[in-house]
Amino acid sequence: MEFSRRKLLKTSLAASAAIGMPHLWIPGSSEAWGATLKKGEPLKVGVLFSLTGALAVPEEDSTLVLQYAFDEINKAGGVGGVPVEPIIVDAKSDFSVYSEKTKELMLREKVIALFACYTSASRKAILPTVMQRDHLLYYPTCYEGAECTQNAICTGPLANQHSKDLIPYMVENFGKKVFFVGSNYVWPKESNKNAKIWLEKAGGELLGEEYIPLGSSEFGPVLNKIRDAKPNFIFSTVVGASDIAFHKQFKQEGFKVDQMPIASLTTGEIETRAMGPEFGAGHFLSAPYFQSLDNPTNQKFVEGFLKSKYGKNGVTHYNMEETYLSAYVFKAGFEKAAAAVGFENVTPRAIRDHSAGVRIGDDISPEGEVWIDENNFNTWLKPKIGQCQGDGTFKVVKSADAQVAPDPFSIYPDLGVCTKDGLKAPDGKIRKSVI
Amino acid sequence: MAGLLEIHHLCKSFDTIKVIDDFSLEVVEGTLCCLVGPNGAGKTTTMDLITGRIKPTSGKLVFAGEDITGQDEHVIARAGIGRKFQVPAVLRDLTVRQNLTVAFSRQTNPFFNLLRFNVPGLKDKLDEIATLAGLTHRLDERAGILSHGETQWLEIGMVLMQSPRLMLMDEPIAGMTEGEIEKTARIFKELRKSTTLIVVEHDMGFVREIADVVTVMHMGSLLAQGTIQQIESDPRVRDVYLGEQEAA
Amino acid sequence: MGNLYYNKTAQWIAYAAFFAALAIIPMRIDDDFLLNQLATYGVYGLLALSISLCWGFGGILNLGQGIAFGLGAYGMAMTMQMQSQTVENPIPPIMLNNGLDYLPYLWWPFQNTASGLIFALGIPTLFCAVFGRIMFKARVSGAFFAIMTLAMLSAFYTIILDQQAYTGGVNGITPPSPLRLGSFEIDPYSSVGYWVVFFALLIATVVAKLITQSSFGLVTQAIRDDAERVRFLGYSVSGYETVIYSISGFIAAIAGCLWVMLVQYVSPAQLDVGFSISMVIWAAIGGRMSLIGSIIGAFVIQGGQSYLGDAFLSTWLLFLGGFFILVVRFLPNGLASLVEAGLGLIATKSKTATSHEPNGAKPFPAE
Amino acid sequence: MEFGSVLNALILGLSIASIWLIAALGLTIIYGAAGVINMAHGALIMLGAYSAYMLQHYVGVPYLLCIPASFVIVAVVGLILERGLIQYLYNRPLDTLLATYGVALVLVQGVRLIFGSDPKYLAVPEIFSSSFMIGSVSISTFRVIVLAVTALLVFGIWVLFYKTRFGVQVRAVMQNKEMAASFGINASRVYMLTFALGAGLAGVAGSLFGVLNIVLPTMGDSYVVQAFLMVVVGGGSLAGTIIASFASGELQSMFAFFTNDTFARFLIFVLIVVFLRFKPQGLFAKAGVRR
Repeated sequence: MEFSRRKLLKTSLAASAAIGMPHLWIPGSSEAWGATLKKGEPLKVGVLFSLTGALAVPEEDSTLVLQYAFDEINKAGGVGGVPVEPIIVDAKSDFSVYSEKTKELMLREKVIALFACYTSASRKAILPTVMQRDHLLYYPTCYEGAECTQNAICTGPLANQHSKDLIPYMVENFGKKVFFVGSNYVWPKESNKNAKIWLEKAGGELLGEEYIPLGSSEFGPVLNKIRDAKPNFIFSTVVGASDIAFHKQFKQEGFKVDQMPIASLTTGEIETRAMGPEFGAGHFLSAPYFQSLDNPTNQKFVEGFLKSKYGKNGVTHYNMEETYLSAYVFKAGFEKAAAAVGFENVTPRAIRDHSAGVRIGDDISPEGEVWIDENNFNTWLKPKIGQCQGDGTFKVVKSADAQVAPDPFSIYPDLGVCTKDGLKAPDGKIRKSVI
Repeated sequence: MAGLLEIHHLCKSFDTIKVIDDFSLEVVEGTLCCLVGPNGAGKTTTMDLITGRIKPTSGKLVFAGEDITGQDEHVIARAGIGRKFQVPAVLRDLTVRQNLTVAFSRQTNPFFNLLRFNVPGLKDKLDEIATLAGLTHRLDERAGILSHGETQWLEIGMVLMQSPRLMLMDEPIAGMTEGEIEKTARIFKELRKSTTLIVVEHDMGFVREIADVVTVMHMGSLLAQGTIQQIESDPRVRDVYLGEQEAA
Repeated sequence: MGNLYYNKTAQWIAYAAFFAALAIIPMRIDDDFLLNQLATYGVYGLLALSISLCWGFGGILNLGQGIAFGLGAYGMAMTMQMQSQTVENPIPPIMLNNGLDYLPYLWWPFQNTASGLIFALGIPTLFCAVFGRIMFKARVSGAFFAIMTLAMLSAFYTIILDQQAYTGGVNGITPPSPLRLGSFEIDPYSSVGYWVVFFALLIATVVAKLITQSSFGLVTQAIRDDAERVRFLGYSVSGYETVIYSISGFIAAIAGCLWVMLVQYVSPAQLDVGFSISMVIWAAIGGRMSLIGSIIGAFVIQGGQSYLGDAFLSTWLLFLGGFFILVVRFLPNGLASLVEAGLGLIATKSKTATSHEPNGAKPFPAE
Repeated sequence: MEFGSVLNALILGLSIASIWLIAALGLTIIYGAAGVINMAHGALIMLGAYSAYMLQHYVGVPYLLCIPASFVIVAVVGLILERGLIQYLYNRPLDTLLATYGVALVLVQGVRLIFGSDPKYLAVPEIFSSSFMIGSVSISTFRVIVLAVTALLVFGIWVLFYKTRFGVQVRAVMQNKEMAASFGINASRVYMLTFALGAGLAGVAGSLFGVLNIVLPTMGDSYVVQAFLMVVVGGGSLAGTIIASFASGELQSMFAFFTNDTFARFLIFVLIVVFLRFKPQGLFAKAGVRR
């Protein structure tokens, strides 16, 4: 039951004929994008994040850092010799607006690529449209994986990379017993499945696993359960406002950070600033990037960004850095595609296909060298562990020795392996567009 | 012959206060029964109990041989009891025509009415009642703007549209002019030939003119029952009634 | 001659003109995005229509219409998801990702497109019938009922979010390919999708309009006016309320199905309190007593959100909130009452000497 | 299962109940006295938190003084709201519901424009972010403070409504507006003050919630529906709301103890709907209005 353009065209025509309306335009797959590039005209890319509403907190930073990145790229000569023109749209924290604006950017603005989304839910909302138009989404955030599309490139850590070092580190330094707390949705649950694998390898013991409704701010019941279980540390995948409430109530309920620290995949510089550093200090975070990373590229990035007109929020954090990288991944992929098929013939899909193996060296990437996986188009990167200090910055206590491979189906080996053409099942069959 | 409406030992308490206390009454078909009594005697509460608006604490209500005790309002209305309220209750946002049309409730099933546009017999009945109520020229006005007397007439008209076997009229002539009262009396006498009425009224002149039977209530119980002459000569009624009126 | 606003023929002509205008658009405009966008507005129009029917005509303020919409949308998404599962690969990814290696009973009806659609429309309608029956029988009405619908909405939102293996949790369900009906495939980015929505809206509007003009419609308006009185006329008020609430829910369920057909996506956000209240805002601003006014309200507000929103960006919500307050305060019957007043003015000016009283208050029929 | 854990859960339930109750107090008063469904209540809670934040951040007022200051500031906002809008809508209950929702939109968006959408925090003395032990039970200091403030407010309201002249007037207006007016009670003034009082209580709730979790423009949203359910279950009376909050808080804590938080919430919603099926007028209903 493969999706067939030809059949689609026929049936749509038949349907419209039945209704008696003559006007119809259906794209074939080669012209799905529906535009051609002209040398000399700026490259339009869509930048779709929430600037208002509940998601604006992380996503406004993403928009700002992308603008900064494209300015930087344009100053250095642009992409493939032409400047990039980011078209910035506000998704208003509303999933149906994400969907609507994606269509607008793709169908009307004819952008060549889309940089969008922070939450998985919004990504899921726009992916059908992106896939249908054979378009290209840059998704610059950590996520759970278990997707194999031919239309997305992700620059954040996957669940299998994220906690690989964190769990053994915590077990080694604080003890074997751990309690998992997460927000009640897909990403925390998937992350915890991965974490359990690392926990088993490290010889740790899982005492309990609790999920809190998204947006909930009542952690009393969970903290009581933790108190009874007496773990050595807490592994947290609580997100957003709940995360802040969690850290505050952790301290208010009398938990001591040196006796039972929280090892988190989310609590970064913005969260710490929002809760007040006294609630964040001492806890741990695993991320590929911290503002305090000590290398020349990062110093240049932090100083350059904070001084620029986009640096008003006064912080750089892991999600911003991953977003920053995505602009350079786009540049590299586009230029490779243009070299291969000619500038005029570049399509979103061509960029994606030529992005396989693209490397961003440590002269550009603040977190150190990364590259795009040739099969699943996620990113090879080095997760690092930081401990929050009294001033809200993070001190790196451990950094992976080598880049960790992304594997979106690491915990579902039965489903297959993600290849560049689709998900290859153990029986050899390949399915496209698995989301 | 059994009465159309039989009330057996009806009691109703609110919290600990007995509002209706062992009240029994039988209304014979084709008669006009006037329910009188001083304020607070429980007349309107009795109406509420008959029409199902409030449920009795104990006792039994039988209408046309059917036990209607504790039934919902609409079930009792469908059984054939129509009611006019003390404070005229018409549908103020709808037109007079719509008020009368809604009251023509032969078919009450929502599904049956869903896509029904022509109601057989409605037009004739509506013309007849509108003429009777003197509202022919007001049919397309909003009921909310009618004068008090017109509103009374509209509500009486609505009860007539229902063609009930028993009509309960709570103070039908309040706020009417002399002429209107005469007209009302005339119509009630006409109605008595074909239907049964219970009328709650203070105006003894009006009662004298229309009543076949007069029932006097006091403190939630039956005090006396009989023809107007019997009642007017009953010393207990005089005590209660006149005493009350003097006190007020 | 009276106010044209109350003239039934004039009303039908206005409806015809509105739909003729909607029908011309795809013949004149070659813009996939605009068609898809207008189709989405059409779905919102359906929702506003359902609110208008229930609230404007039945007097039942429903702040939880997202339940019917969302359940319909989930049903459709499940149907579309199952269409893309094959014999070798019978289980949707969301279940596999949540450790379910079999298809739960909840999903069984959606394996077949026809039964899937029946369930997608039937379950929300049944929910409305049962919930409505319980509430209306207990004579919960007015603001209390509104709050209860909110509570119910929150309950559904919570449970859908929680039951991740069955519903996809917060990520929702993302069917990878468009809806197929037999051998037809409905491409949401073409005029086909637009026409499907167009006809759904047309049929729903005509049926709703007929209902408001029927005996049933008259009784519901009487109930809105004074439910207590109507009981004594022999009508089961709770019965009527349940029926109109269920019809309204059915229309919202259709809207939910069409929405998923257009966007290939559903998530608990469709059961968010804010979305359900915005449906009420469309109807309130357009004019809850006017079916077409409500539909236009949805078009105008959503259009404003899309096109003015970016220009004003952050002031848009401020503006919308302020505008909404003004409408509620000064125009309780919405923008439609401006049309009513305007036509009334014309009628007074060209007044032939009829027997109407000077300043005679207007009658208050269906619209 | 240990006895200590259950005891902990019970004590926590009391704390959750006090949070629910303080969120619902203002609503109860406004709904009980004026019959207004105030959908802007969540936004007023949010305003309370922002008032405290503003005073602390820009003026340097110590946290404990921010609480009464929030009461005053939000009460003034409530007063303006009542005079400018609500007073015209008293006989249209559904419209007040909608209009106040519009007010909520405006307030939330206005705050967002002024303060931005990034979260703020309220700094509190170190002692508030600690806990103490009684036997085997650990108790958070701040939760005790919330409980104490709630108890204080309930007592204050009780005194105000049952022991003062104003209270008599409010109750008279609640019973019968026309009759009260004929005794020379200025109903309009009573409504105005009641509304301001209710708004001020939301302000206090906000200044406390800002410490428990986070100060955000949307922070009040999640409290509105929950608080309303308390009012509805309680039948609009103070005692009703107290009992409803207590029961829900304990149930929430116990359900969460035995199952999980999400399911606990769902159960509470369903129980409330079932409860209202059998007692549609709530716990302590006023007698129905008779024609």
